[in-house]
Amino acid sequence: GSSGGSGGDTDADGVDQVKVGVIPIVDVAPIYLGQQKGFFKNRNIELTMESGQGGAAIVPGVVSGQFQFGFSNFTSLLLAQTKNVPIKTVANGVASTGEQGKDFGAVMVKKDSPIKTAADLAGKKVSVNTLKNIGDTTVRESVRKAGGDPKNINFVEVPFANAPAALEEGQVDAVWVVEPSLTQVKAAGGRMVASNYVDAAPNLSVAAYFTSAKLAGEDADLVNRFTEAINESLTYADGHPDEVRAVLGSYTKIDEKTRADLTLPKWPVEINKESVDTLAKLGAQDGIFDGATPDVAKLLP
Amino acid sequence: MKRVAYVLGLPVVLFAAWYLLSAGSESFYAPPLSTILESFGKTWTLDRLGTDVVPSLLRLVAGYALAAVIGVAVGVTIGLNRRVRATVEPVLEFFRAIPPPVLVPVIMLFAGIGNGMKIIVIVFGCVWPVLLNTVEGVRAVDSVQIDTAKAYGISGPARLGRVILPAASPQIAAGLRQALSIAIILMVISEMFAASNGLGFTIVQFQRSFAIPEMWSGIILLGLLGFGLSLLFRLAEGRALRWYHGLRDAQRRS
Amino acid sequence: MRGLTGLAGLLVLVELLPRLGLVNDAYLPPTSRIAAALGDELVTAEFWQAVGDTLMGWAIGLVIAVAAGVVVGIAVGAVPVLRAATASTIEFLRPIPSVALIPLAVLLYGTDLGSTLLLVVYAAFWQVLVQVLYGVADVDPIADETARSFRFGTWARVRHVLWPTALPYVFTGVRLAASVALVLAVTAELVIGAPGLGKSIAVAQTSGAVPLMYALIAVTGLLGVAINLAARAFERRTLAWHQSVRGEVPA
Amino acid sequence: MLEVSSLKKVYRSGAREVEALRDLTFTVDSGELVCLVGPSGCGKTTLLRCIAGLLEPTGGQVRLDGREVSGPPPGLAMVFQEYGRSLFPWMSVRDNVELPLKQKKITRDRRKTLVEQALDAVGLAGTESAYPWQLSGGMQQRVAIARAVAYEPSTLLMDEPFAAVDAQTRADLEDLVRALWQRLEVTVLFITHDIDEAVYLGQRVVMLSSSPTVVQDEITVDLPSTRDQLHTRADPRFTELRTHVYEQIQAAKRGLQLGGAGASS
Amino acid sequence: MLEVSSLKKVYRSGAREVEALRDLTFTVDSGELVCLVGPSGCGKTTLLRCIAGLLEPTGGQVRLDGREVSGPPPGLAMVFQEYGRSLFPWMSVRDNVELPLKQKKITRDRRKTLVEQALDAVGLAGTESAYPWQLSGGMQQRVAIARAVAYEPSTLLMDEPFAAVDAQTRADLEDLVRALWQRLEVTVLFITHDIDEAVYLGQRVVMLSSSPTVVQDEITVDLPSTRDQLHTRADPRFTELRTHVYEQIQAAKRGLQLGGAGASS
Ligand SMILES: Nc1ncnc2c1ncn2[C@@H]1O[C@H](COP(=O)(O)OP(=O)(O)OP(=O)(O)O)[C@@H](O)[C@H]1O
Ligand SMILES: Nc1ncnc2c1ncn2[C@@H]1O[C@H](COP(=O)(O)OP(=O)(O)OP(=O)(O)O)[C@@H](O)[C@H]1O
Ligand SMILES: [Mg+2]
Ligand SMILES: [Mg+2]
Repeated sequence: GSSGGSGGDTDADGVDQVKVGVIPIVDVAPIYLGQQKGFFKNRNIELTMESGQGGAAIVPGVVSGQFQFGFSNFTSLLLAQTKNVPIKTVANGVASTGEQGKDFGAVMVKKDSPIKTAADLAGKKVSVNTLKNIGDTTVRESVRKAGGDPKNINFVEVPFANAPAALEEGQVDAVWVVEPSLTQVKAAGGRMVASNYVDAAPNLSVAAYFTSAKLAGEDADLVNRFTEAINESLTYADGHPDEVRAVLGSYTKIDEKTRADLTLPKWPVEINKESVDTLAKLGAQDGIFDGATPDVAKLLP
Repeated sequence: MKRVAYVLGLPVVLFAAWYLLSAGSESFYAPPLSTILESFGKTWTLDRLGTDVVPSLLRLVAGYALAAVIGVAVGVTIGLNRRVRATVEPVLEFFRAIPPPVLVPVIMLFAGIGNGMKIIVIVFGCVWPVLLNTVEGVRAVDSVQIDTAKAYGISGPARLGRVILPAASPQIAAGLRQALSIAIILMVISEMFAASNGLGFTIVQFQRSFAIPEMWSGIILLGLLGFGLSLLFRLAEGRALRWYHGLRDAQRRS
Repeated sequence: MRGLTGLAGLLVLVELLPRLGLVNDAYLPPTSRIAAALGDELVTAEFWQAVGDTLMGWAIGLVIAVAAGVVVGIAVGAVPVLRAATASTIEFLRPIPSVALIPLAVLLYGTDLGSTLLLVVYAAFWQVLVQVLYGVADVDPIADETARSFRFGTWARVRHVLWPTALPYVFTGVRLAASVALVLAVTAELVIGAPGLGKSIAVAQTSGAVPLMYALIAVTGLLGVAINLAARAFERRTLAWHQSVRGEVPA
Repeated sequence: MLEVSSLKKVYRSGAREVEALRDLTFTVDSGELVCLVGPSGCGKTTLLRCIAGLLEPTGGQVRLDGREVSGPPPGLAMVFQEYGRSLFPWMSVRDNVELPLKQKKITRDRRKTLVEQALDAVGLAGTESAYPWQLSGGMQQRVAIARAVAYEPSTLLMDEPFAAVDAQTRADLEDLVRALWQRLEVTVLFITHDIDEAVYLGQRVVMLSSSPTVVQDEITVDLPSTRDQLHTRADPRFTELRTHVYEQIQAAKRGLQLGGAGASS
Repeated sequence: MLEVSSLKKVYRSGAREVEALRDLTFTVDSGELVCLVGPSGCGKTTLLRCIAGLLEPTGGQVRLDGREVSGPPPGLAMVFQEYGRSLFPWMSVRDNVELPLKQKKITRDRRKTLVEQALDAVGLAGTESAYPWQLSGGMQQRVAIARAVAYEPSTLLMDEPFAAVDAQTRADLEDLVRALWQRLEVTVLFITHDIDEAVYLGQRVVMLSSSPTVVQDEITVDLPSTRDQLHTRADPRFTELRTHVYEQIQAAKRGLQLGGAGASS
């Protein structure tokens, strides 16, 4: 059982009520799948998913104990670490497929765009969902790897959902999108110029589940059970792509055709520590951490 | 002297209370005021004011001015004509109820992602108080005043400019006052989308990058900005509505 | 009746814009497709649950905001000292966007109703307050003197003189606050993920379900229209004496 | 010429229905000065509003120079009973008087003269820059009169225009109206409660009955056309006429129709 | 007893400065009925506002029953010159009259009687449920009078209360005020522009000079205390008194101080 207010409510049967702050996108399919499969219930965890629009809503929720766990990308987590936000990762969240041209996120341009390779992005207007985050650092790395100069790329913020329209209307020269927007851009005839996650690091760990330092310290048992359940879910999801595509229909409104077409990410159990180091290095290089250096060891379990 | 005391009194008390209550706060999201104030000085340097606050202010002024003009113009049209009001009001109410954040994508479709879009978002949000108050103000113009204008053949632009607008001006002022702070709010919201500079963008950026004291300092700056603008507004209103305040105060005070 | 013409015009416009190729129908689908998506949605319990959640947050928030706005507004407006002392604070707090308070809201209430309420009340309160302040200032000095000469107590003056004078302003304030509350309820759901229409919109948006997204937005708008209709009907009854309504009772 | 024929006005609002005018017929020749008296609430203001084209009659019609009145006719000036509310509080006294002149496209210099003369005539020289609400009730009423006078109308409608001024000022204003009327040959319709005033001012006095309102009686005032406060009022014929009007009004209040007195037209 | 001593009132607003009252001193005994006349704009309304405690004097003071007036004293009723604006447009006629009675904590039954009697006395029976703005000017003014009458005040201040009603109604209302005064022994201060009315009504008439305002003259009206419209007005003494007042007012307008006439107190 858990103790204290941060540990969620424990009812008479010793079942923990656990709230997880997630973003309702493809990345978190395993936790929904795991919930369906009873991986959490087996471990006396009653899950409730709380969906937020991003770190701004989820991290405060976890820190304050409103949620017991949360989901966030690593750059955000590293950023939080540099500011000493009291959080700790508990399990891997999602990872890049590691295959050029076949990842769940990519930089796209219009079919007839003069941009041919990532190097051509230099000096262009590129949309990312959030500035100073995992999108722009990894895209910069793609440009660097392709031999271009990432310094004067003009990044603008456009939510993934609006990126296809922005590209179509010529408001930006290129967009960085993830699934399902990626499939949408492809369907509209978009051309891929970079698989930025793949360029950044081999088998990049993109996001993770985390909890507050307080809960990690006070209720190691609950955290353990949650981690085990998540890991089981991740493994299961990785092995059953069809079930993943099916479960997407339950918490998103992605239409069936897109669900069938979209590229699924990888869900390994292990966090690829080297790739996180790389992200930390890239972020520091791009000035995302305001001059600070994140302590990766402190963040990872 | 007394006026200064009135202006500063309550804020000083509240800030002092905040200072004392938050001192030694452990909460990550509610840091001590001392920390916030410290970061205020560090964050809002002249340089930053130039690159972030000035562009925001320009968009704010443009959006506010546009909203004021549109609000009054449309408001007068609707207020004076019952048929137009009956036809147009539901459509306006429809748009009024749609949150700007979900409307932004649609606006982006038509206006791109530049300053134009942000100004439209500001206009879209803060035109409503002006519009509604103008409509109500125009509807409530004293019938004897209208009759006087009619009887003396005061028609067209003169009736509008010399009779109807002045008569409705106290309520229009209420709308403009409301719109001012909403404009600031929408300035922030508009900069949450497709922005790369601006006060709102910076605050949101601080929030996302867990620079919490800096974020609070930004909120304080927003408050100061609102206070400053409202002072300007009060001055302008005081001049434009001198007759009205005189009329209301004359018997009350003297 | 006439209002329906206006709305119909809007529907036709949205049908035509994509059909004529003026906008890409992938991003702004024609009315018919939006309507179809809405039709599918109307039969699900989830949808009605979301509408109910949103309306719940909206209604409770609005009631609190209006009550607080009116009480504070009249107190501050009627007592000059209070007004002078609070003016600067009010002006300072008013422009702080509710969205900037999201972390605070989540910190305090998570994704509960409380979060939505905090944001809704904070935003809607100022709308009512400012209107009430202007309304109270609009009292006819002769009417006020009449009340004073008959030695009306404070309460009687508020009840019988200040309140009726401020009422038209309050109505405008409530109408403004009603939609701001709706906007904030939806925005809060959108960003924080509290259950409701806003969350549904967010899910539709991130899933690229464009017609559905517009359908849900339209539902929000229609809620606004309905709320305004109710407000107008109420106003016609309570303000029958007022200059603005007098002329509309057919002579 | 102003013709009022079978004029009827019913106010309807919700359940309440008030028949303000039942059936009014009378004419005022061009350049004539007619006074209108009648019990309070009998519909005088309503009548004046209908004549000015500000109110649509329920039945019958008003014709001015042969044309049916549907909106305020040009060259019309009106002094409202609610003088306070008919002044624009956001304008100085001068602007209030000047605004209609601007609409009439009168040159700036001429406007200045007219405004000054009019304000002077009503005894308000020196208050030009004050706002109306800084003035006493009687002064406000005089601003409204000055506005009408400065306008140099061809038709002048006045609704109890001297109700709020003292006896002496009233006498002066009466003479002002007569002088204006004689100088410009204005058609004047003048509502008053002061019977002496009605007889002193008018060429004719039209008496209205109490509600339901019809024309109770009409007399021609056969006093010499040059009148002055001292002598005219001392004239025995004056006393005769005023007594007749007084009796008619009392009768009207009692709802009777008195037999035609000698002065009846 | 009402004492006004060295009362001075200067209106200041921006650059404009108006000395409405320069130095006023007079007293009104308890239960006395005093009429106040003076040229338009001389400060009568200002004086009444100061007495009611609605306006703070610039100098001097007002005492009622020995206590200095700083706010509206209890048992005071006032009929405002701007009768239209002093009625609450959001209430029916009945509610307008009844509201002050509620404030006085009078029982419901008694209120009902008082309201009905008062409206009946001013000739407005049958309009109880109308809104004030549905009434004619004179009717509105009578509602304001009814409100004061129903209140059964101990001090009654009336500012040109009969300006908008016809001659017959005016006579009736004059008698109503005298009856009320005699029945309740109210202290009445009555402003009017009608000199006959002042003499007919008052026990005393106080005449104000034109601005800068002082008390120009004061007469005691030595007519029998039971008065009626026919006989009192025919009394030669009445004519004598009214002529005296008229002369004083003319003198006031000219800014002169006439020598005391025989009637001077
Ligand atoms: N807006 C209105 N709605 C309903 N009834 C009205 C309205 N205006 C006037 N009346 C009614 O019409 C009748 C005539 O009113 P009107 O103002 O014309 O009288 P009047 O002769 O001018 O009286 P007074 O001498 O008192 O000014 C009154 O009974 C009044 O109640
Ligand atoms: N609010 C004000 N601001 C400035 N001056 C004022 C104000 N109210 C009144 N006055 C001035 O004070 C003087 C006296 O006004 P007051 O209303 O007392 O006169 P009054 O004797 O009642 O006149 P009337 O018989 O015309 O009603 C006038 O010259 C007027 O212009
Ligand atoms: Mg009238
Ligand atoms: Mg006065």
